[in-house]
Amino acid sequence: MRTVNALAALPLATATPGWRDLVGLLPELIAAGGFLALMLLDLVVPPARRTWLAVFSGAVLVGALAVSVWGWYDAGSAGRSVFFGAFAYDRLAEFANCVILVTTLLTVVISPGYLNRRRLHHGEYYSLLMAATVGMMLLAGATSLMVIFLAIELLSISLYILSGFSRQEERSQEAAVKYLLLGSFASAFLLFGMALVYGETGHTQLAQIAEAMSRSLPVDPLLVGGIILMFVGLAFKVSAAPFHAWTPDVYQGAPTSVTTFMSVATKVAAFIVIIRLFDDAFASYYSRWSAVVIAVAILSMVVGNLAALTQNSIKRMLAYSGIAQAGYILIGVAVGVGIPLGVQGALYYLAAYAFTNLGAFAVVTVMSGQGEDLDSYDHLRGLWRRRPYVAAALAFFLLSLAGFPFTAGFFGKFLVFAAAIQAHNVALALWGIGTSAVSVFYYLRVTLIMFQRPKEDAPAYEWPRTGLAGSAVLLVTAAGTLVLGVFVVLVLTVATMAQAGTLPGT
Amino acid sequence: MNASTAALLAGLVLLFPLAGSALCGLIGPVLGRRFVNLAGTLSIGAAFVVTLVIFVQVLGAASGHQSTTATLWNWLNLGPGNLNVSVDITIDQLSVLMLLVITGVGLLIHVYSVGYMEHDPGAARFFSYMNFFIFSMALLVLAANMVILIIGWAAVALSSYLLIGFWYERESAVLAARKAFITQVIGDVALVIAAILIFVNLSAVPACPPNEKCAGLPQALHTLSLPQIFAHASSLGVGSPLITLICILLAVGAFAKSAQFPLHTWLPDAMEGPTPVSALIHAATMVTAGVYLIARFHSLFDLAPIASGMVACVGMGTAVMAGFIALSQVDIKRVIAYSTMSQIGLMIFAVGIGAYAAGMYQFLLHAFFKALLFLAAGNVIHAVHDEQDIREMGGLDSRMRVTAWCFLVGSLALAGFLFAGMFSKEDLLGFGMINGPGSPALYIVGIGVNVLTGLYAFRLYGTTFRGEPRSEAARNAHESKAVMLWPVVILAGLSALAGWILQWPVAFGPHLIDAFLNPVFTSPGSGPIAKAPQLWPGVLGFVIGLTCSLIGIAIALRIWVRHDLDPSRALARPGLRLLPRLSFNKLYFDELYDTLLVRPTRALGRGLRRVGDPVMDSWIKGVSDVATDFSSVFRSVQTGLIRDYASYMVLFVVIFTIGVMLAAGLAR
Amino acid sequence: MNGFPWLTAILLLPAAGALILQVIPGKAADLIKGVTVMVAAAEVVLVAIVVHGVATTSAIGGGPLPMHYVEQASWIPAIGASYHLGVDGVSAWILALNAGVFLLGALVVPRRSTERLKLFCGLMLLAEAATTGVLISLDLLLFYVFWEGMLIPLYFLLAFYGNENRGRATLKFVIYTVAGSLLMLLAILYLHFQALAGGHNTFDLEVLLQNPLPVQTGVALPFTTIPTLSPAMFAFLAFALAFAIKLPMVPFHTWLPDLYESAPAPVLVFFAGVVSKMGAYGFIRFGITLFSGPVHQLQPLLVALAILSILYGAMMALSQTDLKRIVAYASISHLGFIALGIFSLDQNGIDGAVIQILNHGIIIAGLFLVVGVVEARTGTRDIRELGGLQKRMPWLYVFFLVITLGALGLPGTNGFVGEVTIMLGAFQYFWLLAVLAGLGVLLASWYMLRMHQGMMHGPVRAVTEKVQDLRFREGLVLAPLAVLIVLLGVFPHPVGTVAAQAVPGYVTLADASQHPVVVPTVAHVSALTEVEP
Amino acid sequence: MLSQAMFPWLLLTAAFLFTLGALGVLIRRNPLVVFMCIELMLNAVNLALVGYSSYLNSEEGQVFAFMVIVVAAAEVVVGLGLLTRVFSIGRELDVDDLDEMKQ
Repeated sequence: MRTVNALAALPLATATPGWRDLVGLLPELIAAGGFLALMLLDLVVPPARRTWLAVFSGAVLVGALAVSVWGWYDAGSAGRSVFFGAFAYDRLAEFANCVILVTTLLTVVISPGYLNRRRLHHGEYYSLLMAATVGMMLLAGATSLMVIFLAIELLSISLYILSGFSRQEERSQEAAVKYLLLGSFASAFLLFGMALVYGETGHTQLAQIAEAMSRSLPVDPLLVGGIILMFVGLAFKVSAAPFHAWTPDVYQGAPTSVTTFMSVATKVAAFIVIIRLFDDAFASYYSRWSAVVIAVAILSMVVGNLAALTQNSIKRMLAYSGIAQAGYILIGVAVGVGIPLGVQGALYYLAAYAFTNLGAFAVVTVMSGQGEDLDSYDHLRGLWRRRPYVAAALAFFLLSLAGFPFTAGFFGKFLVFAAAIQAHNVALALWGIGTSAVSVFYYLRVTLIMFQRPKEDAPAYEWPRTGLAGSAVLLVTAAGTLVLGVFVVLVLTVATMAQAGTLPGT
Repeated sequence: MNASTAALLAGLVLLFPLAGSALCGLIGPVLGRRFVNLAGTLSIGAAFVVTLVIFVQVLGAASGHQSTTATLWNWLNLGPGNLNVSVDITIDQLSVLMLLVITGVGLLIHVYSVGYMEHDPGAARFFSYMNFFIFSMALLVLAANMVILIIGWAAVALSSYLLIGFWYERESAVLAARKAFITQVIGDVALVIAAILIFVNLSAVPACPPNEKCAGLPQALHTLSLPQIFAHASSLGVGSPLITLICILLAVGAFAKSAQFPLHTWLPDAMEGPTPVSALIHAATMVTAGVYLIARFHSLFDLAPIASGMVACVGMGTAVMAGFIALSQVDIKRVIAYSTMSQIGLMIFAVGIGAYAAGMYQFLLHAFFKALLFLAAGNVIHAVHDEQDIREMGGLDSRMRVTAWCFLVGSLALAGFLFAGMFSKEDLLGFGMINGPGSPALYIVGIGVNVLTGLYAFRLYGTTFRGEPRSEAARNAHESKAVMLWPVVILAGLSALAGWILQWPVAFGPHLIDAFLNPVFTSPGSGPIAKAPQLWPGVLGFVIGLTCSLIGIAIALRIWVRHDLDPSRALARPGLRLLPRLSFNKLYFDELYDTLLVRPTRALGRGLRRVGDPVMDSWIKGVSDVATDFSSVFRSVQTGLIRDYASYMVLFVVIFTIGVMLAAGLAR
Repeated sequence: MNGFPWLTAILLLPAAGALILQVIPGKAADLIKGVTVMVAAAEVVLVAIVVHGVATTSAIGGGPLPMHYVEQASWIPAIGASYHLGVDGVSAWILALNAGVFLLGALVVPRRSTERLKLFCGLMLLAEAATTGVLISLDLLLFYVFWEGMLIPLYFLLAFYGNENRGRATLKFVIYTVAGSLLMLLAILYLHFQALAGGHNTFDLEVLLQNPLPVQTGVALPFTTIPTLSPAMFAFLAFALAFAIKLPMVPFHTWLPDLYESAPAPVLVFFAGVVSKMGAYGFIRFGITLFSGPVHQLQPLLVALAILSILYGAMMALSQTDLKRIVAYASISHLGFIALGIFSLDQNGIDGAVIQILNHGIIIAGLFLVVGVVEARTGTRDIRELGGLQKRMPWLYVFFLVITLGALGLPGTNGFVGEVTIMLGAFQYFWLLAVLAGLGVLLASWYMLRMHQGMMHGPVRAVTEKVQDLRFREGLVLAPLAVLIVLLGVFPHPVGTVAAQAVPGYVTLADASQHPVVVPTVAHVSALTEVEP
Repeated sequence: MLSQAMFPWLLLTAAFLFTLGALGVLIRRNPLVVFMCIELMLNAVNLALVGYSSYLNSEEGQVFAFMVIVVAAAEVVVGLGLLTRVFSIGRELDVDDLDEMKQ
């Protein structure tokens, strides 16, 4: 305790923030500005012209994306810490920004059509989406417990509202409440963990926390407890078992476009911060938390894949598969300390997962018609005959989720398994192997159903026309999945650089 | 002659029948019967002519240069120390003698077939198969590499299979064909394994005698070329277990082909084929390939006395057995088939005791009179409208004189009186007196075989041709037409005269065939392995053998022609009562094999089908069941209730915290 | 050689063809099939050029396995995976088989009756591209990508176009293959990190062969040695499982008969002719070269399984009544021969295996084509209902006879060449094997004749009453097979020499005596515990 | 300025309150009460934060606590909005009613 106290005396708030600090936050600032602008525009734009909002937010996102790309080079391999160590301006953050912004952009592109069909086209949709995006970007860059907390709450609250966005639908409301109550419950745990970590190290900046941790042997029980509680809170956000229970219900209940967005973007942001915390800041306590992370990883793979095995709702199935994917990414995290390949693999997996899962949900969104969302497997019967290319795309995404070669998913799995082997943790890899062998069935089953004829008794589901926006999104995601599956070197290099330049960098 | 000429001539001998086969088979059905008849017979005629040329060449060649080996093309080269096979052919006295019979007798039988198959819609197919047989038989006798020999060996089996099952709509024919083929495959496998043994063990330096230090280790040859094998045969050891095993395997191959015990049961069924087939393949040529094989590999058998002794015993045993069975068969062709088996048994006995030339001599003459008998039988069958049961015949001699006379000549030749059989059989029995295991034990048995031969030969002749017709068909039977008669007559002439001609210069001495072939069979340095009997013992043996044949003939005539001797009472005695039934049922070999081999295999197959796969992929069902169970468990905890979800979180937070704390405590 | 990337060309041509198909309107069935056949034919030409090059030019590369037409480019430098292609005497003829059989498969695609023909042909072409990739990639990761990728088009072909009971069959197939190959992925990673520890960050086969795995001495017993469960052993077992399932060897074969029974004819021809050979190829190219130590320790087990496959397959073929199942089990039996040749680890044996891979591909394709024709004519595959076809279909009889003789390994047909060479190799490892293999040959002639005669001979039955003989196109497909069966039977020289120029390298690699032998230590034991799940 | 002796007790109090809130979430069925329990948990955290900050005499804890309070308020606003909409007229307040989606 004494040593920690001494640390507390470090001079912090002497300087004032300067332009260089703001540059570090530029993408986030742009997005935030867009968020405010959207709220104002919503008041002036006539209801019939709501698509303009989509166009506007798309423009904002593109701008932010451009700045993030520029920031990738500007931050350089070392990166730098801004706002007195509260926020990281490094390649990891910019990498995350890019993925998140692309995700949001694609979601925005498919939203108008969907929302119009479902009669949900309200202006605040876009502003909320933008707010959530800002939260995620902040989360990706946060290096201070406070910022982490703020960012998480920002994105969570926006998502609570979005998931309840369909006011008429019972399910949507139920999803919102579940997400709200459980979400705030989880953030309470996260918060308590933060309090303990802060208290035991005397700091809220990761750099100093890491320093303080590395000072002593990993023996402080309260600190260990804090770390575990923080992990629980974040594991909830990435919907890793056993903190996954909300996922299927919320994914199923929320409007599909929202599900598309949160199933991908949230995971990316939360995983980035998990990597920052555990593979970097808390590295010296590895011997304590690794067991928990490994356990959660295995649980997620097993529960997710096996529960998905007997699903008959495509949205729930994808939710469970998302849980399983979180497990695979956690393999990379679990062995990530001292084995760069672990973190690189996790990052690669995140990018791959972003494209693949986004594509899969995009298909569901684009194919959701006037009446109810496309959900039951029976809605997919005969899709391959009526919409061959959409069906082929969905099949492709499912193969990628199953981890077949020539798709992004294969190399995601490959890299994390490689990391596990390199860490001499063959058991973990074997769990991954076994569960992905199981997963093959329910993914392939869907492809088969798409080729079957619709049942005589049940009326065939009315699929809407794909439309320009929809096909564009499917094309982009499919192309991304393919590129990540063949020209691995591109993204792998990016991931390597991002991993190399992580702040606080202990 | 030089290698290129040999290659050319041999190539022609092979090419003509092959071309004939292709022509008949592919365009024959289109161009019609005349074309088929011409192409089918002319091709063999051409081959025969070429063979004559070869024969002249060989006769003209200086002694010691009669054998020529040539390479046609490379078959397989897997690099030094591994399998290297080229398509080699050897022309020497032995192969040329075989070729003469194959193409010569073959030609006659083809001519005969023109008439015999006149009304059969499948004539084109028939001639195609027959020509293919001539080709494969020629390949078999010409082969100078063991692999090529095996190829010919199998090709012969194939054509035999095709011809036995020629009338493929008859279930019996189909089954007989399958039986014959599978029996042949047994022989093939035996040969292949023998070849492998030779390939692995043959070496340039003679192998060391056991427990003795050698200067230079034998350097392996890794070859299957026959001249090489024969040249270095001694490296396989003299009388060693190895060479004995090799020779036994070779003998198994020979037995399968030559229908020797215990692989003999296919031959009688093979009579399902058209009669010319029986004459050519299952009497004259193919079934004697076993004899050829052993004669060809004499330089190995010379080194393996045990194996040769076994061969001799099996040969003689088969001769007796077949003769015994032949006594009571009622199908005219089957009787002849068993007699073939018996006669070949004698040949096998001859080569078994090392009297190779004698064996080939018997082969030559047997080819004549057995083809004669079959063709004559074919005439008879034609005359009585495809009736083959001799009990439905009788009294045919007045109705078809020429055939009857020819058949009589054939029967005499078979029984060994006056004509062909007399010379060859007495010759090889003469060798038997002083050679072979436990001589003269087998010789005495051989004498008995003479009696048997006389008996069944003239039982057949008597019941078929003499007495009164016993059926409508037999009553108004009439002589066949010329094209089916001339070959028979020619063969009758050959059977009658060949022996006298070949024996002419030297009575009771070595005959011409002996002189012609001995260079082949004298392993370099030593003389022929089997000693010929001295003059007077030879004469004595000759007389004894002849009398035995005569006794047999006489008894047969009394029983089945003059009917003044009734064996039934003699056979009614308790000790002998079993004999007729055994003979009639072919000693129950088919039933035995059926119960011992065929049924158990089938049963095993059915059992495996029921058990094997289901057990082996039961685990899949297990896995999927377990997975589904877990799946339902995980879904059932997904109650949809917020409070449950929250409690899971709390529960696992507690578990993880306590767990880590405990782990940390233990780590302390 | 001469700079042109031939292998890339033969790899990309089918894939490009699949793309071209996408621009054709789905209605133009003739055009779609025409393009497919054209691409397949072009592929055959290219492969022919490559094989000729392999036969005539001398191999380059000083590695243990000299290769031809080598192409190398960096792929994933971070983990040392490279785009490394090459072909040698072993893969050359399998490559030719691949292209040739695929052409046949493309020719027999039922143009009218196939729904979504475009999809079908596209998937077929993708499947060919994948198999080609498997055969030419020299980088383990690249190989694995193609190996696993091969499943995708095949799965869709089988799952979409199979007959009514395809569901279970394809499921079984996927269970088996995915489970097997995923384990192989772990083994590949093990090799990678083993090399990384040795200072090579690579998946390259040639580099991996340079520093072989340490071999641990087994516990010696009379007749055999109990293998030590070293990590290398586990890695080999993973590879072996993947290959043994694809081959398939008993007892990993149970997916095959069901799958063959439900598969559509063109897929079946390609699958039985080529895909099942990939396992054998994998054993030769990777199994015995990378893991010589484990292979030698497990050799008794492996040859025993091979013999089991031969005899078990034969007995099952003898007791089936469905033509497709008979052929399926016959194929299991024949593939047992190939496995026997490989595991004899003798040059004759491996040469024979390579030759037999080619020959069996030809024969089995022919058999399934015949079965397809007969089923299409008579509407049944039950041998008990068939008979007397020789009378109605003389031309089919001619071709089928030749194919049957090849299948039962009659000397003079191509089936004999491989079998006798394999028996020679097996004999040199242990004499009894040759005898048992001979028993297999005997049974083969039994069940093949049972099938052949059952279909062709006997009186004409109800179902065969009014069937037409082969149409010209069908004859055009079957004739080349029959000709090849005879031609390769009397003149196997070209195949043999090309194979023989490469095989010695494999034999020396498989010779364990070259590799360092380590006595098990604590380190190994710990490594062992790590490997266990 | 907090004395050494008292601090552990304070921490224990915070933990106690936190557990109390968590148990409330698990036990109570009225969504509003559940929400209040969550607020209780957050305030327990605030207590811990403030205690630590005064114990370590670093300001960060107190700043953190302020933020928590603000965020909690925001959460309440959104949450109550949602709850009122879900449990609109004619439905009694029971979180266990929300189980349409399960398994």
